[in-house]
Amino acid sequence: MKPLSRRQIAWRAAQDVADGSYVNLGIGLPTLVSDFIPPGREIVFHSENGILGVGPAPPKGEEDRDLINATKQPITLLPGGCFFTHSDSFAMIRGGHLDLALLGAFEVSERGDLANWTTEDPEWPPGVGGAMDLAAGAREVRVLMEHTTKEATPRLRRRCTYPLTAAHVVRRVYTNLAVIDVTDEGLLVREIVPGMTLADLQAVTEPTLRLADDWRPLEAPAV
Amino acid sequence: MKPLSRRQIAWRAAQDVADGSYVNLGIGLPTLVSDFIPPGREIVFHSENGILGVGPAPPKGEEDRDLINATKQPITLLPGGCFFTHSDSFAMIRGGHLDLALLGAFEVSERGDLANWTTEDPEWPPGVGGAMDLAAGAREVRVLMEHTTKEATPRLRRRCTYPLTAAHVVRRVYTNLAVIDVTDEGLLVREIVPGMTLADLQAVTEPTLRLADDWRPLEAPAV
Amino acid sequence: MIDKRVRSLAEAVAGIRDGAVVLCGGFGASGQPDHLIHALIEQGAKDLVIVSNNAGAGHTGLAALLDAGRVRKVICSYPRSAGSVVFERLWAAGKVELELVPQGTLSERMRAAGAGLGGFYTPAGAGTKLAEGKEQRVIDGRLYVFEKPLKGDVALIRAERADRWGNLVYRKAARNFNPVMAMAADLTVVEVKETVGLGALDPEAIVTPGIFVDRVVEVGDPL
Amino acid sequence: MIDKRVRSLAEAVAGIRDGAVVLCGGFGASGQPDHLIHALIEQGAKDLVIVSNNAGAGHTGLAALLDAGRVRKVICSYPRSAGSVVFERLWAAGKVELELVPQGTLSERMRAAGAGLGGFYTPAGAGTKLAEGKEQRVIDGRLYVFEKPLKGDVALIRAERADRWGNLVYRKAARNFNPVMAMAADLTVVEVKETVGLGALDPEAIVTPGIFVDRVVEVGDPL
Repeated sequence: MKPLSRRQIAWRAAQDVADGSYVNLGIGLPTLVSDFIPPGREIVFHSENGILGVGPAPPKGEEDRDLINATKQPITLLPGGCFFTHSDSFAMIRGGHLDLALLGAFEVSERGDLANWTTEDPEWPPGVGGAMDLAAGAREVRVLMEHTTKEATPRLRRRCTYPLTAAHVVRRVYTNLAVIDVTDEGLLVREIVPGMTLADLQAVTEPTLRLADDWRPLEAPAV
Repeated sequence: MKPLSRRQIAWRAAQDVADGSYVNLGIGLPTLVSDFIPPGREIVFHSENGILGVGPAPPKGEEDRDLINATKQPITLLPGGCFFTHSDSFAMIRGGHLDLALLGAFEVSERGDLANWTTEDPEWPPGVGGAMDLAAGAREVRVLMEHTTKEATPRLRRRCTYPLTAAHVVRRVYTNLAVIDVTDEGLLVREIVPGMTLADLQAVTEPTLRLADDWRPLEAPAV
Repeated sequence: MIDKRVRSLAEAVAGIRDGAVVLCGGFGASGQPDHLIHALIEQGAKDLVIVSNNAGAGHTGLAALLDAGRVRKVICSYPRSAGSVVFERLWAAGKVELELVPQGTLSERMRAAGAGLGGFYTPAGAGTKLAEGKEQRVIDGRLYVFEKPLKGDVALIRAERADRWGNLVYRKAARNFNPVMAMAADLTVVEVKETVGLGALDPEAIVTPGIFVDRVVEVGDPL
Repeated sequence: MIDKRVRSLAEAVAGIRDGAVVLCGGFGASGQPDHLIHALIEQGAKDLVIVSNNAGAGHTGLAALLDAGRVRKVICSYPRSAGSVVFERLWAAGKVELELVPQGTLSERMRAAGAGLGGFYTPAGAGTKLAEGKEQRVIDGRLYVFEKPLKGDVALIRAERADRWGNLVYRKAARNFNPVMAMAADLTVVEVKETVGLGALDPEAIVTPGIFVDRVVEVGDPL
């Protein structure tokens, strides 16, 4: 059994991003997705700080402090890209203009509840950023996360243990072990890493899993 | 007794527009005001359709269909002027960013209520335009109007007979007969055309008028 | 590959259904998408609800659409214009419904729809006849009226230049309602004077990012 | 004559009082008005409420202001940044208050203040811990939370170029919160890379019209 690397999770999520779509990548793991869009697809990446048409990272030495993404990493602007204010940026987000938001998460519940803004650690201030706007406003929300915490606690929960970012919003979850859809009947496993059984996966997942009839092995190239 | 012409009413109102102020001119009579700003004052005129820095009318033959004021008359743009959307235009208006709105009116009450959007004529559709936004949002609202209707009915009323545009907003009224302030104690006559007594003016005004101690004759050059 | 350009006006207005809420840009003739409106007359949709600042003038554009009997209702701030005749006649005859909305509220209601807000409180019109039947509330000592989002099924707008991603710039004060309407409809159709190559528009001067635009048709000068 | 340029940073921040609500532009370091913030440290105002997307990084800008013990409370969406240390320390020690606001709500609350609105309903955060104690309402079948305007006593922002009327253009994604903050404060102070002659800025590409700006100081590059 070979779990996906973080870059492979991003690769897998990238395969599902449709040609011509407007996509916001949340901070952390999701920002890797833009590196793995299949050739021939034209995707317009949105950055909450007022950019459409985010391009790849610049060559070393050509970074520009005023060309950064939500994670505050250096980016470039594609031809056709543009800049706008935060008001307009969040009008796009809340107003249902983004086809897809790919977000990181602490936990996702079997109903698609998302928790990704606070662990209520008294030593560590919470940060919500644009997560609640994205979760409420994007036409579709998908999550990329490790299947469990470092302590092997499941991140897929019957009910989230951390405060919610939004209820009933996540439609699909990409983890290092599986691709799982949130359906009205609960979690449906679409893909699972080779060598792992549904029972193995269930052992590291709190809510009950079902396996899709047309499930496939979750495989990613070395990236 | 010599009433002011419409252009003279506009001239008189223009004398009170402070240097450096941001001013919106309502449709009709108020649009004449910009022609009479005393030399040396720099005023930024706002037009609700998304212009700051409205300049004088263009020479005949140089009109531009995309350079018009709220009355849809041709204008020019001064250096330093700019264009913006209706959203931003009314953010300026409602948000208290305009120092002054000079508006026309059907009626003004002794409390400063303004009626300028409908006469409830069943044959003639009402039109509110930006009047309610301007009345609610400008830091100061002053009105330019004929003292009476063509039928000699007073336009200064104890209570407006037409539906209100906004309550308690008008601070000063310029008419063809007088300059009158709306105060907490009612209407105070600041200026009155030569040859007219307070009693004469009262005869064409519904609410009780008081004469300011420092009242002056209302005189305007031939313009 | 993203290419929002369509080859004909017929293609631009295809699929607009009877009863559709159609947002029409422009302030008077400036920025009014007359090519698209005439194409809509050809297309045949009826029982339309038109949202626009004015209700047409002369016998072109919105006036022609009204004259053709296709409009059930007009939502606008100021139906009368210099040279408007058609709307007045239909309204006096009871053949078209009018919803009069203060100009800033009209713009803001569309922005709310485009920005995913559930509504807002404005001081404009509070306490007046136009607020009757609406929720009113005192906030921090001031009276406001609650206004709900106004969403279009379609927006017909005019811009000066577009690229294949649908990024738009406007000409002078022809901008007016066009950008806010672009945000606020399920289908946004733009007539432009000319289309340009991707990357030809200054990313800092793009007014309407392409994310808000669905179809672009090149038509040259206004009618 | 309108001339909003001031000659020194000291003059730019003169009169900011203890306890002031200070809106600080920028997204991380990009567009953050560090010259003005350091001038504010010199100026000495204390017990400040800072509204900004982040809470500073390293030991310059907002982090320096926090480190100097001048900040009573931070209103922001995401206090942590790569390299932020000062806020975390003060917060964990109970020495600074945090009001966490979703990023789109933060921007929209300031826009509401600048646009004269009494508040709005947003879906972002509705039903979550961040909506506790706030009015929530179902509108057209969806849950929204009521958010009130957020007005600044002062806005400190950074732009690229300004003219003497205070018209502003920004550089790339350094625009971010700066334009909305410019609208939302009683006193808006701008540091710019350079000032240009009146009329030198393209009237169709001005992002912040001068009506929103009170003082402009030329400072060259960011710190």
